[in-house]
Amino acid sequence: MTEIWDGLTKAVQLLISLDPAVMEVAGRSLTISATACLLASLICIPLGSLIHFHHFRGKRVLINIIQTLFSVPTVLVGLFLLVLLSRSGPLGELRLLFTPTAMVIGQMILITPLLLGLTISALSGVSKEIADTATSLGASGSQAIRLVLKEARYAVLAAVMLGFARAISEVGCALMVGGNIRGATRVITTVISLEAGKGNLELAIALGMILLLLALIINIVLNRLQQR
Amino acid sequence: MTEIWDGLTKAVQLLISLDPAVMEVAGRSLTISATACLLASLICIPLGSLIHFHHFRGKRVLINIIQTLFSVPTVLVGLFLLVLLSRSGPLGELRLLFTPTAMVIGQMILITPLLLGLTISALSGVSKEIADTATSLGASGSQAIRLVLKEARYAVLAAVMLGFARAISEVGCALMVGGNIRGATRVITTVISLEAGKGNLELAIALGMILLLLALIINIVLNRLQQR
Amino acid sequence: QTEPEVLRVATTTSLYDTGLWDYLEDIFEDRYDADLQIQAKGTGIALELGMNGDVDVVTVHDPLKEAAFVAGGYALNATVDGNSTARVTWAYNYFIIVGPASDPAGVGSLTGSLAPEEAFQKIQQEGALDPDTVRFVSRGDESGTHGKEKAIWASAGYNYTEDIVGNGTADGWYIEAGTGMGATLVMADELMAYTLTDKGTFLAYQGDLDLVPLVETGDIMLNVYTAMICTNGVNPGMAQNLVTFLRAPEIQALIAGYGVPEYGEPLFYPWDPEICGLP
Amino acid sequence: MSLIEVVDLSHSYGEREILKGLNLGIDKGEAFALIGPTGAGKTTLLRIMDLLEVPGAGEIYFDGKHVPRSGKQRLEIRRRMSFIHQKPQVFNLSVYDNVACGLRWRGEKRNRIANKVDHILEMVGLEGYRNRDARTLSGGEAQRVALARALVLEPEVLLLDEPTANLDPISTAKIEQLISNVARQQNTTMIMATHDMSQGQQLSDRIGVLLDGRLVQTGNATDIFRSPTNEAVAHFVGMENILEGVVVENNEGIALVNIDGYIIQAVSGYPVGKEVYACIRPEDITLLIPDGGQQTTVKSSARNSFQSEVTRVTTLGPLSRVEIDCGFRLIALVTRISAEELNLQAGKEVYATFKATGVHIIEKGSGQ
Amino acid sequence: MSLIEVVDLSHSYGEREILKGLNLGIDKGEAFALIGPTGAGKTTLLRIMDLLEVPGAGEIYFDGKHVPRSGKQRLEIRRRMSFIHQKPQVFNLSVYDNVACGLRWRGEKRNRIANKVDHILEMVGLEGYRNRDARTLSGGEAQRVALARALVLEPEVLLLDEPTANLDPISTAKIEQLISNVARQQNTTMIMATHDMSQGQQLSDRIGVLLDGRLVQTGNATDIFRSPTNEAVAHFVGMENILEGVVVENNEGIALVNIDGYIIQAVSGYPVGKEVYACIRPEDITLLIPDGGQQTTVKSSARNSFQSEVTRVTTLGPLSRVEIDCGFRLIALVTRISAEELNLQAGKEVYATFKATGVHIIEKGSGQ
Ligand SMILES: Nc1ncnc2c1ncn2[C@@H]1O[C@H](COP(=O)(O)OP(=O)(O)OP(=O)(O)O)[C@@H](O)[C@H]1O
Ligand SMILES: Nc1ncnc2c1ncn2[C@@H]1O[C@H](COP(=O)(O)OP(=O)(O)OP(=O)(O)O)[C@@H](O)[C@H]1O
Ligand SMILES: [Mg+2]
Ligand SMILES: [Mg+2]
Repeated sequence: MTEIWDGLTKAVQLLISLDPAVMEVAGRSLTISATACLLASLICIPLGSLIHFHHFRGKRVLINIIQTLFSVPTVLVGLFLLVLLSRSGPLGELRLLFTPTAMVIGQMILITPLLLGLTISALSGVSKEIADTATSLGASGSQAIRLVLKEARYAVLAAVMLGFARAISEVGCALMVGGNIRGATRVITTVISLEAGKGNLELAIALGMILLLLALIINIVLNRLQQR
Repeated sequence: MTEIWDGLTKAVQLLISLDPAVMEVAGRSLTISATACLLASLICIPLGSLIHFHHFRGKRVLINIIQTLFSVPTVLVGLFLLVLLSRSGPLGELRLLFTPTAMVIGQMILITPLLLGLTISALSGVSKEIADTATSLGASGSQAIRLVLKEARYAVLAAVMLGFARAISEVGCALMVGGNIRGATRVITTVISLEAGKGNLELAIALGMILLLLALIINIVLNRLQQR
Repeated sequence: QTEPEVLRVATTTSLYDTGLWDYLEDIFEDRYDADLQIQAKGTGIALELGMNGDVDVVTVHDPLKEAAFVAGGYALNATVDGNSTARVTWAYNYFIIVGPASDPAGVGSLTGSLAPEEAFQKIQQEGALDPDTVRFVSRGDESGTHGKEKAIWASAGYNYTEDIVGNGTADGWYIEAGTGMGATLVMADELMAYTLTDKGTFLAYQGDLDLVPLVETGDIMLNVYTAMICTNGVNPGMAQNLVTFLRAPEIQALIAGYGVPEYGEPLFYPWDPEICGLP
Repeated sequence: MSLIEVVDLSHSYGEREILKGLNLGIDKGEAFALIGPTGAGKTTLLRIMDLLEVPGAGEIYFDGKHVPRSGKQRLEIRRRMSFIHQKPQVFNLSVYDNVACGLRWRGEKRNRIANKVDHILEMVGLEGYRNRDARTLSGGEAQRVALARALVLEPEVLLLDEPTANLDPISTAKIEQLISNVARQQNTTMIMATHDMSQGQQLSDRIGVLLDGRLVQTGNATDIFRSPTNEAVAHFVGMENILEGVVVENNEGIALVNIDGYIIQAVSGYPVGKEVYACIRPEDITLLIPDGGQQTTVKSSARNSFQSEVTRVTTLGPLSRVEIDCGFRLIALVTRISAEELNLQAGKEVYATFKATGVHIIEKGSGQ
Repeated sequence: MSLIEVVDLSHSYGEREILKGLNLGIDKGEAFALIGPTGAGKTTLLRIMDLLEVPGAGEIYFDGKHVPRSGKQRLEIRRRMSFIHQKPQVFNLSVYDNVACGLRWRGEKRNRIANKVDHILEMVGLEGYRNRDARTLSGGEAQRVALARALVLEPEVLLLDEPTANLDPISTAKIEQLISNVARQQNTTMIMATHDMSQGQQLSDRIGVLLDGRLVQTGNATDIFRSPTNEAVAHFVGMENILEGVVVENNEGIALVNIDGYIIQAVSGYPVGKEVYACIRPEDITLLIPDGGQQTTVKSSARNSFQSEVTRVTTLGPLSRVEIDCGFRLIALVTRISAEELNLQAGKEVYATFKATGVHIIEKGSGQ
């Protein structure tokens, strides 16, 4: 138990002293995950809406696949990207491996099924009559979708928060395609697992707390945005 | 790229040959995660509903905390439990460390915020008038809640699927409190990271595919259940 | 029929990843009617588990950390070959320096007992000059291998923290990865960089990598695996059995032959008092 | 003792005061209609009576017992009522399950539920709809499901909020019949909010007029429609003729009221000099064609008779609405057939006659 | 050329055929009312006309052009219409934003939007509600928001589905006035589904009766209400007296119909022997008190006169519904005041008289 209290104390210390290594890593975590979440949201919320509002053969199957991909292990995404971005791989030319960009891409891939699936489920909570009313009032397809998204804003926001959460808390992919390189691709979760492996449990716990603090800040910001 | 195709081929081989080691690990993954998801759902769906339907001071703050905990890294939960269940820890007497039970507990803790948060967001999609109508027809608090859950069944199901997905795909906590002990606490994700660490990329990818197959089966089962 | 006794072991990842433990586990379980539960961990956490008594035996390869563990009173004395000791050495091999076949720092030609130190000096010098061509990837994870790397830097005359981590990172030739051996090898391969690796992991990865072994000699490259019985463990009796087992001649023979069919050379050498020290 | 009694009830949403100090008692077996313009607070009052909402202030007594502001007892009391909401919400279930819900929640046995549900579905004319997804029903069908769902519970108190707003006249008549049969058979107490004045009149024993959160008048249909207590009520209940005037004479209860120089006779006790409104229902005005001065004396009971000119005629189903000018403006309702027979059209000369008892006098400035 | 024309329109939901081969053309500027019992398919037809739904079969022409089954053009056409749905759905936004939506979607300028929205809110009587959360409005308020939201677009075609179902009579009158003013000023084409027969009659130039998915009759109010083409329409439009009989004589268009041994005279060309229904609107029956046999001759234009006995009197607002027995059963509607004057009550002897032109004859078995 002492480790947990020590971890808390340590977290406070690190925060108060603005430990530069910690700040750097936290900043990188935030930047990478927020970028991944933002980009993925920009793609997935419209795409999920399109899927929800269109009827096509295989829609059920598609949704089932999306929901299945909720389970994709982060390491698998990491492996996949590693193979793809490796020097000998098809996208090796881009020299993206072990860069923050690769991590952003990895996290985007990782949270895409989540954002798609939850967008669809959020929209399914809005009665069809709302979309019909909008259409009757002359909304184009995308305008009607935007309105319905607004109606479902609470659930969509929860989806985005979850996407961000999944991105910032994952470690398998970040480790695999980022490599936890000090000063370059080290993020909070990779440090946590490094420190846990080293047996520095308090430090690992302290970093976990700092990560939660970051998440809290993002949530508060998103909530504020939604209320406007 | 060859690794990916090799991985797929390997997955098919392993499945066809019913490789006993793979089957054992897959079965354990399924059992542990399904148990964790089931237990957590039994707790979180009612609890989430209670939170949604009751007005109390600090409700917003509570929901914000729940959403923040979406971001809890799996390793942090693992560390926390490790400290708690360690022989020298407060619950050491239970001798749960490095057992499947510990893994179930870990995954339950891990997916609790998710299930709570998504239950609340699913319910928020059902109009207040539905609950009012049920109450008017003589539903008790819990009966009205059950009806509203039924109305939101699609989104609640998505939440449960996501909970299961998060449980079966996580590795940090499983590794930390299970230890990836062959024949005892080895699950698919821990093997994947083991094999990836050993450089057996195809095998890791193959196992990832098998995990997705499991997830697909569970999703189909859940969808069937929901449609009844 | 009684339940087999459980014996828990935490071992360093590189040792486990070779498959040696899986191989030995079945034999041990049969022989002692035990349930051997082995987990691969980072050196640090493995020792931490040992301290807490969550495992009965730890096997690692980091002399400094082992000494601290023993000094802390966390290791019980074990009896091997009639001697009593806290650190039971039971196998060894050598670290190797690997790098791209082009060998831009020219370390492949080095031989002799100081070859590793000289190689590191060359890498440092060339890297500082041309960090785009000459790079070194470090485990950076406080593992046994990382410990060895630090020892080599020190022996080569550097202040690790300042000259290597500090300046090397700033210059860009020293890449501190903070990850497992396998991932470090992959990274070195991708970045066409040098790295220090244990032989077992390198052999396992060799097929997928363009890296070649460049420096295989040098006294400092010795890598000795140790087993320690944990004071706070629950099953010291069975732990003693494991230690006895590891040093048993027929098992030592198995260790010596392990990996030969697959890689054409052994991954580990059996315990040798001359090299590993007594007992 | 009333079955339901609300005392000094007030309720606000945010800053807005919606109900303002209501007092109302409803007897067992009584049918009470709540009428009032949109936004008056009818729905809010019904919600509070159904114990869905806790009022901002005031108390409720049910069956003589005080209703607590929270706790289990509210559920028990609520289970003795059922409330058909204004916007009928069907659950995303089959029609059968929608109707069975309430019984299931009360723990009724399976086959009793099946019997009751089938019976009520037949009564509301939805027997073929048992397994339909309730979400795909038309407006009127959904409204009938909502009705069935409430009636199947055989409640002691039935609260109805615009129960037939989405129904055609024939379905409306059927449903009204059904409601009043059920109510009579089971001695159900009924409280309904309605916009349909004739529905209020037909289905209820007593009517309450809710204006802007205040219960300004309660009474039977005659009281409400013929003797509104103030101008606002008069206006709301369709007194289209509301004339400002002053009492100039009063002979033993027959007041002469001066309207812009014309004198109207009315039954009223107000003294001379009182400023009043004289209210006349349009259907109480009879129109006659001047027939050599003779016709006007035929109807001796009509004290008031004015020579006038028709300015406009509009047909409203079986009725014609005739606007006339007899110095002041009056509106009369006659059957379409008599309008045709009298050949009423703009410019036509007619006599407008109405009885002194057909004029209702309201004191000016009352009810503010 | 009609502005909107539907040709051979059919539509099914699953197995159920909802609309069955409809043909209908609506002219520019016309006001068309769709009446029909609940579940007839009114809403479905309006949805198809608004291009919300693609019909199972049949074609739609808008302004002379064929409407494709998919594609961008549908949006363009839809933007020339607006549709007020039966269950008004307000968006989870402020009242202002609700009303502004459609204009924003059309890319109108900010301050033009503000002007228009403020203006229309005033017109529907919601000027104080600008910033209210639309979800908390009362039923009638929400309905007015829905109306404002549609009217503010100044559409060429206004589709209305029960636009005043949730409104009290005074608001209803106001809204009807508003709708017809707007329609007149902007020459709007109007198609409305309504349960309120008098609304249909008042607001529309032409009425269509939809029964069970078929458009059984279209025509002006007089056609529909006085000359229904078959028994079902007659029943639906409130012909409460539908008497089975046989034509026994026909003198130059005046048919004598034998009803259970009683003879009714009616204007009809049907030949002797034809089995028919004689339909009489209750308000077309006049009741007279027998006054020594003299009165019956007073109204010479009424060919039919039957001595009868009152069996029941019910008051419906300004009217009294009188059931009488004159050998066969008849229902008459008279004003409440004349019922009072004639002292109508059960057992009273009266003469029921109606003109030959007041009897509408329908061939038996028609319209099946
Ligand atoms: N939750 C709420 N928040 C704010 N105002 C509300 C809320 N609910 C109702 N109101 C307001 O209270 C007033 C009364 O509403 P209520 O629904 O009781 O009216 P009503 O008499 O039933 O009207 P209608 O005939 O239109 O249904 C309305 O002006 C409405 O806007
Ligand atoms: N999505 C649907 N699936 C199945 N049946 C439907 C669906 N929508 C409507 N119906 C059925 O089609 C019929 C016609 O519905 P519609 O809503 O057009 O009736 P309506 O004439 O508008 O009735 P009301 O006056 O009650 O509003 C109804 O019996 C209804 O149950
Ligand atoms: Mg209301
Ligand atoms: Mg409809």
